[in-house]
Amino acid sequence: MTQFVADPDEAVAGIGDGVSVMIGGFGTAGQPVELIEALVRSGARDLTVVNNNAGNGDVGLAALIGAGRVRKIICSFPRQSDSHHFDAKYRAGEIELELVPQGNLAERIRAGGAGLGGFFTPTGYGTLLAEGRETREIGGRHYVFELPLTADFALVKAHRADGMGNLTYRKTARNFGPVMATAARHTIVQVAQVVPTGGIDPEVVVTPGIFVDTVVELPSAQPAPEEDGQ
Amino acid sequence: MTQFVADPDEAVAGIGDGVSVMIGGFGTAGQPVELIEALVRSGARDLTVVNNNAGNGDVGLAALIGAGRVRKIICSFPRQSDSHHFDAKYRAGEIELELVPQGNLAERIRAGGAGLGGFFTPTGYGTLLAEGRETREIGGRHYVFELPLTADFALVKAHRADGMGNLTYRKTARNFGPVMATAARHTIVQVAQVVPTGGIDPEVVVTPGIFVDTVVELPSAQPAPEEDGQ
Amino acid sequence: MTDEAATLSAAGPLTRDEVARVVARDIPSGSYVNLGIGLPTKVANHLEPDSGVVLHTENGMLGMGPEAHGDEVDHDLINAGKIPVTELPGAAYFHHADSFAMMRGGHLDICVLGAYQVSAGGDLANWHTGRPDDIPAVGGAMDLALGAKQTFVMMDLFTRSGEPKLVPSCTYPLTGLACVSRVYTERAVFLLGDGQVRVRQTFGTNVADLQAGLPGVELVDATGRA
Amino acid sequence: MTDEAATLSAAGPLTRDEVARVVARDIPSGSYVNLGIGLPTKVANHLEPDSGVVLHTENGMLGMGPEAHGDEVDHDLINAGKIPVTELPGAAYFHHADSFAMMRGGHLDICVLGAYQVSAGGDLANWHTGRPDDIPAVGGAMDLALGAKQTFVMMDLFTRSGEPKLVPSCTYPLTGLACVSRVYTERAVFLLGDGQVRVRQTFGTNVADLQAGLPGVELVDATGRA
Repeated sequence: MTQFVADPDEAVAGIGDGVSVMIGGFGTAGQPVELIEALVRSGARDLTVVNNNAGNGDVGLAALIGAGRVRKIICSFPRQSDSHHFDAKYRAGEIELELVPQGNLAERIRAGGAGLGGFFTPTGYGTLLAEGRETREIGGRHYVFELPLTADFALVKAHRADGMGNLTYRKTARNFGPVMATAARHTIVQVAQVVPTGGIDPEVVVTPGIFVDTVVELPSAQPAPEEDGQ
Repeated sequence: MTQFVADPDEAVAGIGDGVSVMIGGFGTAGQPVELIEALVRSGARDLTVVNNNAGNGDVGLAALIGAGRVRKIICSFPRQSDSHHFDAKYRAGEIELELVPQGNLAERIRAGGAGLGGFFTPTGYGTLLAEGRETREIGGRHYVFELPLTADFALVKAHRADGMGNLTYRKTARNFGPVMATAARHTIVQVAQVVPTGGIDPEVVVTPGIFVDTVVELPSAQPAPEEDGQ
Repeated sequence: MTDEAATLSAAGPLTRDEVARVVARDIPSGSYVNLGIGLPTKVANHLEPDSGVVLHTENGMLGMGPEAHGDEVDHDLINAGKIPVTELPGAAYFHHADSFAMMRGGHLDICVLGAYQVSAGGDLANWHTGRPDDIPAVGGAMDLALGAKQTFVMMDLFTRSGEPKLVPSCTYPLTGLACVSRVYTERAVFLLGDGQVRVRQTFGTNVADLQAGLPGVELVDATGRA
Repeated sequence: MTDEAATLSAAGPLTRDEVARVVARDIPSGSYVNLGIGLPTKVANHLEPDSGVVLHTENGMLGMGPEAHGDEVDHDLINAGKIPVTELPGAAYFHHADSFAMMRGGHLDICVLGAYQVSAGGDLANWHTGRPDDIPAVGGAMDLALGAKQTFVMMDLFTRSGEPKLVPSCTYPLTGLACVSRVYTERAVFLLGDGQVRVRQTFGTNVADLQAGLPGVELVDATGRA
């Protein structure tokens, strides 16, 4: 059953030290900034974070990294024009980086949520990122073996939730949210609006409520804040 | 680009002898009966068919099997109360059966469409259906290796298409359609209604037009015909 | 033991509807549940309207309602047994790969299945009689068996010819290994796990008599009446 | 050779916008195309409005329109470079796993990418300089390189310091193996495949001069002017 809570601090109260947290978003689109800020306030440390990037500017994931709470990040694109918090921690040797091609990252998260033991992907074969990895030729094509990714928690930004926890998203802010929601033991979602059960057409639900543990309504959290360059 | 054709016979005209055809539907819900009937009329033979079942009653897939056009069927649940055409061909040794657990079937089709080389699944481990197959222990759990499935053609029944070939489905008739559309070299879709481009909200598209090669509008094809028992 | 349980225990073997009611009462409020075709579908009739239990059907739906009748019948809206059903408020549709990812990924709380045999170690046989003239059909059985957090089996304890269906090891082809955590029958509820078969509750019998009828399966009395 | 091609060939090395126009004209009407960040985004400016070309962006959209300005800007609607864009009629949104399944599954017709180096065999290096002090970031580069039916590279033929970027084998870390089928540069269009590097078109130069500047890469003259 999905629980509805009053504020972001209550939503993230269960996140302790040393856990793994998937965080939705591609840059700032779909990034659950208010939930991450609550996580910063909570004081949880020694976190392993899964996100496409490694923070932008000084808010959200960048602030979490800047505060020294992230031990390891699993992502595809850490280096950006405004990733100075990550850059500094990385060059100081204070954060571990696992770099995964973006499609393999998305597929590993999906595999985690789907109960698979791993899969063979053509992406990355013959590159640095596949060094030392198991490879296999299947049907004349070369593949690399990838393991599934799961996490203790997922923080996701969606658009609307109904009383059952069913979710819809908004435009390209959908990105990693739907797969991350399936791959965490506890999924925490911020939405711009909670509507009564029956208020979302069953045909257009993107994330069914079965994947949603906690919802917090944050009307002000919409739309995504502006960000710098690429 | 998606092509729009006038009738089911034109839609299936490119399907020759000896090809593989994925056919959507779970029982009769989502089964593209009119496209299959056109395929019967076309005379194509020696087909390999992928479907969840092996035909119900005397129409659609059952008729195709009854007409002796199917050399091999890959499915999860051939034996039903009204699968007499398949039963007769199977007992006569006139059709080859590859039996796949339903979730592995859906996942193999998805893997085919997603360009993966294969995956490890827990489903079927330790059973007859995994005999002689590669197995692996990953994180303390046992898995069986499954290969992707692709096909030359897919026949799918959807609800609406827009001018770009974007599709929506109706209720549980969605079933295998969306994954099969991704896994065939040529996907042929029958819909109850074609609407102008812009007539489907981009947030609710289930199958993007990139996966749709041919569309035929069949207003009378909706809803699914009644069927016998289980 | 509740008063009702005491009454059931005294009254003799349960009817199938009574077994379904026992299963239904064991499903916590708010659970996500898949009821297999056949006997387990009876459980739906005994879920309280306010239970908050959400039913999943493998063919792509959460929030499945009761069987459809009359004008409600829509052949695009069916359950795994291909019977027309209804949609409850807050339902959601999804495609087959997503539906089985949901099952395989362990997101359902409980799956209730029928069985030919269950072994003391929790192995399940429910898809194939193994007879050479049988046309095999597996459907979603193997996915369901190991997909949910807990798999309950609901079955008669003995075949019509009197053979026990709770056995030291299955002789029918397996559906899944070590996947069953509870077995609900007309004579008892068995809890499986850690290599033990614990008898939680008996109906018109006792553990000693059950033990006599289940050779090779070592029962542990957990009825609280030992 | 069209009149325009002849004019381009005579006029000297192309500007980047002219290269983008050559690429755009090679994209068949109705294609599904992903334009990588950086230089390839210029191709969009040269697609005819009635081309029917559908643009894909890795972050979950087909039917992407031009860059957004003023009131159009919506920070939930961005491209892979995280620039606000617009939505065309008939667009579709999907999640990241579906977006990359679409790419990896070979459903896009053409992907246009920038490059540090391309080898004669079609290997691509475009994600990492290999310098030890560089923070590596791969993003979707490896998925894009091998996902589309055809991968076009758009790059300058030489680095600022004059080193050729079309090479016998890449010295930068690879993005993908044998994935590039065409290379568009300011001096020529190269067709890669079957172990050959064929020169389809030159701009203000000729195959002999190109060959002199590209040591170790054996060029085949396919300009029709040989």
